[in-house]
Amino acid sequence: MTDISNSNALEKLRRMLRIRHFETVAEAIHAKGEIPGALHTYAGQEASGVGTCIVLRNDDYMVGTHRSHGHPIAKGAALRPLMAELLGKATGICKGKGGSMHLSDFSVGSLGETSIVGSGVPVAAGAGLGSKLLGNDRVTLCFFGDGATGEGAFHEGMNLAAVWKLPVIFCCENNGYAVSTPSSAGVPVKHMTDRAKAYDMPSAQVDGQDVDAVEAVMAEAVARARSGGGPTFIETLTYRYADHAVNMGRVLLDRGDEVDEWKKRDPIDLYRARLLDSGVAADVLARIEDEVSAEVADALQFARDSAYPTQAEAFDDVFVDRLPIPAFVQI
Amino acid sequence: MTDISNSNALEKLRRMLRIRHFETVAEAIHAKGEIPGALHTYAGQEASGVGTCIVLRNDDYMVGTHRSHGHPIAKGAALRPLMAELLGKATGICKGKGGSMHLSDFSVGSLGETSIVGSGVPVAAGAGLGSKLLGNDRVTLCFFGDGATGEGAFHEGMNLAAVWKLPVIFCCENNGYAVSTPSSAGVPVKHMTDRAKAYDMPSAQVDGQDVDAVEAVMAEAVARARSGGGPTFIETLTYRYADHAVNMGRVLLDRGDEVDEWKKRDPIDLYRARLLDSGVAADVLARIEDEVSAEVADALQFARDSAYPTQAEAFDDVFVDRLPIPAFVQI
Amino acid sequence: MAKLTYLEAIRQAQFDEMQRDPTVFLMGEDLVCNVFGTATGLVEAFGTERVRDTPISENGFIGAAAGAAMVGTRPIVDATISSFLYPAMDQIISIIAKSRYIYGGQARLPLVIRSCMFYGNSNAAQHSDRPYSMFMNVPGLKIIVPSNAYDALGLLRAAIRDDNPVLCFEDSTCWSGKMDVPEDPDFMIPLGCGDIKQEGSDISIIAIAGGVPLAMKAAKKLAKDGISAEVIDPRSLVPLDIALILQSVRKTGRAIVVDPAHQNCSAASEISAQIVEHAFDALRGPILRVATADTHLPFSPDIEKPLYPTVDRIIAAASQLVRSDTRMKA
Amino acid sequence: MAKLTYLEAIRQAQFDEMQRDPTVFLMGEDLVCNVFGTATGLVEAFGTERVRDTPISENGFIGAAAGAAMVGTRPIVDATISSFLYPAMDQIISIIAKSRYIYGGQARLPLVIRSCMFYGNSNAAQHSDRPYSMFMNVPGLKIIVPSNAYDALGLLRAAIRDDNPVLCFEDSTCWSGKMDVPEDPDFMIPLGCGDIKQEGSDISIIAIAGGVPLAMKAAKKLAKDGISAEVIDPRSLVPLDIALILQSVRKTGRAIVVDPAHQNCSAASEISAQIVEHAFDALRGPILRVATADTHLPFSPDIEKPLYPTVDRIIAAASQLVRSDTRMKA
Ligand SMILES: Cc1ncc(C[n+]2csc(CCOP(=O)(O)OP(=O)(O)O)c2C)c(N)n1
Ligand SMILES: Cc1ncc(C[n+]2csc(CCOP(=O)(O)OP(=O)(O)O)c2C)c(N)n1
Ligand SMILES: [Mg+2]
Ligand SMILES: [Mg+2]
Repeated sequence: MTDISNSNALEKLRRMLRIRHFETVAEAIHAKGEIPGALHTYAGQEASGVGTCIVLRNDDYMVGTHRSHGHPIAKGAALRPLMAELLGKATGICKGKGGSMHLSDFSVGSLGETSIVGSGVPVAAGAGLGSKLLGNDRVTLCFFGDGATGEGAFHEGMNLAAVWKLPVIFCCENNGYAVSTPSSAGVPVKHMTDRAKAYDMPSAQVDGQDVDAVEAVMAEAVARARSGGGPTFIETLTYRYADHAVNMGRVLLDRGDEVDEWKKRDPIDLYRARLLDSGVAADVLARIEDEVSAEVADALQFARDSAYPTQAEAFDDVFVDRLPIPAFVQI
Repeated sequence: MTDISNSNALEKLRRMLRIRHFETVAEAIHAKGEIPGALHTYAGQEASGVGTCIVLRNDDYMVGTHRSHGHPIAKGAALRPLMAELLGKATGICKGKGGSMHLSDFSVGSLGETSIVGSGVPVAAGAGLGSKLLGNDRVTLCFFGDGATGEGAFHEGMNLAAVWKLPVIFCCENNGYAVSTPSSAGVPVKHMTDRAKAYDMPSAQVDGQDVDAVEAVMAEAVARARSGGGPTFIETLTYRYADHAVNMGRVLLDRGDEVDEWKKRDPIDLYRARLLDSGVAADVLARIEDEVSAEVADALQFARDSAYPTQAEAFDDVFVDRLPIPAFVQI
Repeated sequence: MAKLTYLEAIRQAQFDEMQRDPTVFLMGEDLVCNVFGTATGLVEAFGTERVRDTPISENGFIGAAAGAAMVGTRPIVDATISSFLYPAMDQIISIIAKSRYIYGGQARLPLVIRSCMFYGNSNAAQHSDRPYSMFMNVPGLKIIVPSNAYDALGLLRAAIRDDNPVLCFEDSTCWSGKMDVPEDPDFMIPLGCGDIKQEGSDISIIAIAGGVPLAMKAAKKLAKDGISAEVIDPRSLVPLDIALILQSVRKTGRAIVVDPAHQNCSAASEISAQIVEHAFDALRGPILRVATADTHLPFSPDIEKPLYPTVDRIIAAASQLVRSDTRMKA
Repeated sequence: MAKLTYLEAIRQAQFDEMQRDPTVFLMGEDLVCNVFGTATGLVEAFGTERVRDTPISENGFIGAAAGAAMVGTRPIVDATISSFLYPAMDQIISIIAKSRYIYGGQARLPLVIRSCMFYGNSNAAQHSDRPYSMFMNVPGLKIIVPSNAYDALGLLRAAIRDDNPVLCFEDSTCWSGKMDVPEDPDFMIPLGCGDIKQEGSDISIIAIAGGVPLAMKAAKKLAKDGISAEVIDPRSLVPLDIALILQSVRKTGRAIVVDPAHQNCSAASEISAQIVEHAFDALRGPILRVATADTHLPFSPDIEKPLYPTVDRIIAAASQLVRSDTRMKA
């Protein structure tokens, strides 16, 4: 199944590893107080982000959620500005003003996480509309969770994309829970793909732990979108290992041995095994892992070495021009 | 098909006629300036309102839309307070404060029209939730148009009702248009019933010009709801004869001979013919029509004879207790 | 000079800008059928891709405007009636107002959201909203409130060319007023520049949107009583030309703010608070607000109309201020 | 007397009222897992029908609260973070605030919408909102803003028993404060009754929610400088106890309003406007607002914190007012 002559093959592993290492480090330093605010990690879901984004061009667009450390990385973003952002530094991708819930990288088409559940869906439809009106063939990928499908914004964005046949791929990352609420308690359909029926939108459900399988359904969806065939809804069946978030209320949940069960199908382990099976040498994989480790360490060092934003920066980027700064603010 | 031994048989005709006459008079006096504001008429859609409401008990609930002159009448509301409301009189069902877009009659379970498209859907879900929590067996009927299914509020209300198995019947009155927008331009599915698939909700599409057919699907839905089986989605295929509204912008639309075609299947004509076929005597029908005529004339007289609300009334019903009245307001 | 109504001026600004810049497009419900008359000839000129009817889903298409703007277009959203902005509040506040900031300046959102305030005409409480003060509380949104055709043309054109999100609140009580407007297709009124609609020396009347014509009428009548009123139209509420307002109040020593919106936490309250904060020493009496009573708007016409600002209320407030002036002129 | 934190007080009010009245129920996202600790033991006591986890659909379940209230229940909605009210604005404004009115008093909507203002803690612009002033502009909504555990208990209990819709804004900066509260299960603080948190004679500091503890600290420090500050907590913003505020300002002649929300069109602006309108003659200087700078809240902690009201800013404002008092005491 995995075609290692495909230049993407090792890149998929690399990106999944980047996400995993990036977050492992982030969690560790968050626990030490180096990262302020909350942290919603993506660990366990890497194949969903990478399998979809790997199909995209650099100039295609992607819209994330509150759980989007992985998405810009999957889309090809450099790690330094992302890590610096988590630490609230001026060199962060959002100049330290967004933090964990707003990772993004417009230079690779990552139009940002939005931490209001469901709110990225209309934005993604709009990016698709923009491409259509500008007459280019870029497509937009929109991530959201199972829980997000309860939101009106989800419905309206899906509906617009369907009515206008916009080049948008909607990727519902079904990790089984919205905070503490099992999908079955918040969503009346068994398969998220049934949501797409309300829009007559083609849909596919896929094993979200299998990066190749995700890539295959995504490739079909992208081909459809790019050729004017309109939107597709993809459900990736996946799982988050960690609690919903740290430092955002008390969101512990007893999930029994579910986590351990899912870890047996860890997307990175699965894919690594497959690569080995396909004849990739173990030391090639080891080298990639070392490189990624070094990359993440470098990003952390960069972030740590960077300065915090100045107070005046708090008044930039509200509008295109800086706001007048009130007298009481010391700059 | 029509069982005239069924005591509802003539009542259905009576209610449809009440709506038709009520609106004919309303339109005429609106044109003369006796009714302020806008008027969205229901003529052509009577079988949808009556076929559904006729199945309900007086203590069941119903939520309407901007196009709801017909709904409270179908639910059994008295005409005098409704007509007085259209004229903005203190004896109006809303004391003259709601007008055409807020007809209601809580005494017969008509919880009111809301003129923000889609906004009645969550309210209806809530009425259903209330009944469930209070442990009674009342059901709630929620009307909305084809266009309303684009709104997030529609989606969220449907989703709640499905997840919680609430005793609510959602009736989508598909009259083919939202203002000037054909259903096909605003809704990506051919059948509104496809919307229900996103909620795993039982659904039925029915000829909305045939009051008996509507009654039949509604009876099934009500039985399901009352026995704890949860919500149902009904699509009534129907048509409005008049323009979207009068006195609410310029909403003319060239519909070719569509109107004439639909008038051939006028719900009242169809049903009258069926009653005659079933052996009801023509003079019985004529008597009903006379009675309804007189009722509407009486309602108009009542409305005309009624006083306008006093200025102080503008400060009542914001809260349960009257607001303090500002000095500048002469009372 | 051309003579245009307020609605025609809006249409003109949209037409000109769509012609000038192919990335400008217009979307909203039932645009093509041109419900209120601001889209006359637009479909014919630009087609239904760029003059785009939307499904009824304000949060969806207003959010879509954000996305479309981020990727390089310049959307104008016609949200028809201001009351329909509520379903879209999340996209307006969480996305449109905040995206540029939370992404550290990576995003640019050049878009305009137009809506009309449809009050005073028995449309009842759900269709009569004038909610601009809510949006003033949110950083990141510019807000214009044209009170006549000339301003509507100049402000809306500037808004469409602005690289920031702009909300345009169009006052339906001003719709039919016709006046001369410049034919220069680059005629613009910069956002943040208020206008002295009439000079005067005894009292400053700061009036917003539909409050301006009322203030002008009141000023005429006050003149007959020997009271010289200066009428200031801020024209944009964000940014607010507070300098112009303070200058006037420092001259007259008295201020009234006329605002067709509900009074509680209104733009009038904000302007009053800024005046007292920055020009207290110049004040010769209280600052009075002539705004809408804080009740809902009822359907029945006779009890609806007295709830809004009226010429008489402005005159009464002005007379009260001038008569009860207890302090000596500095 | 029991010693409770602010969060425990909220839990207590909910618990007591659910026990007292079987028509009271609670719904919201992830209630059962008790994210912020206001639902401890509630599921165990009342079950998951009355303590109801909702799908993520704020407009849906807040609208459902309206419907449920209309048919005879008394819902409490836990909307978690105030920022999540924006998706529900339409149901809050068009339905909850207006239904009683548009139906001429036929509807009764006894419901409470609770949400916390989750600011000051690097949660970035989309999670740090304090939007009460928006709702003040809408008639038909009562609004409470408890600043400590005692008030939270008394106000929330009164809100749950109120036959009108009440919005409860809970300030996360006050969460951990513990204090004595009455054990009387009928202990209530009537909505519309402000509280003099500290008496003083030189200056009135009107402070809202999380602004109150800051004002108290400032008052202590000011006392050392010989400035006697009176601290007033309105406790409910609708209805607003303007009589209490005016009484204080008439006594002190000076006023500062401390408001953790954005300044533009804030509750502080409204209170300032009411003071200048009704107590101008008593004023010995400008009314100053100590509110949040009108920019978004950034993630990076060091640049976020100085944007909010601080004790130092209150002291600076008070000192400025007292020192630069140019008029003689009456
Ligand atoms: C509008 C809104 N409501 C509630 C929240 C709080 N919240 C944050 S994440 C989340 C659950 C989202 O679940 P899902 O969409 O399945 O994404 P996941 O966290 O599982 O990736 C909730 C309720 C929010 N951020 N925005
Ligand atoms: C939220 C909102 N958006 C727009 C409108 C304006 N509007 C009133 S009726 C209507 C069309 C509704 O179409 P549909 O739901 O099919 O009902 P119909 O009028 O056909 O009965 C529109 C767009 C509104 N009242 N509320
Ligand atoms: Mg999930
Ligand atoms: Mg329709």
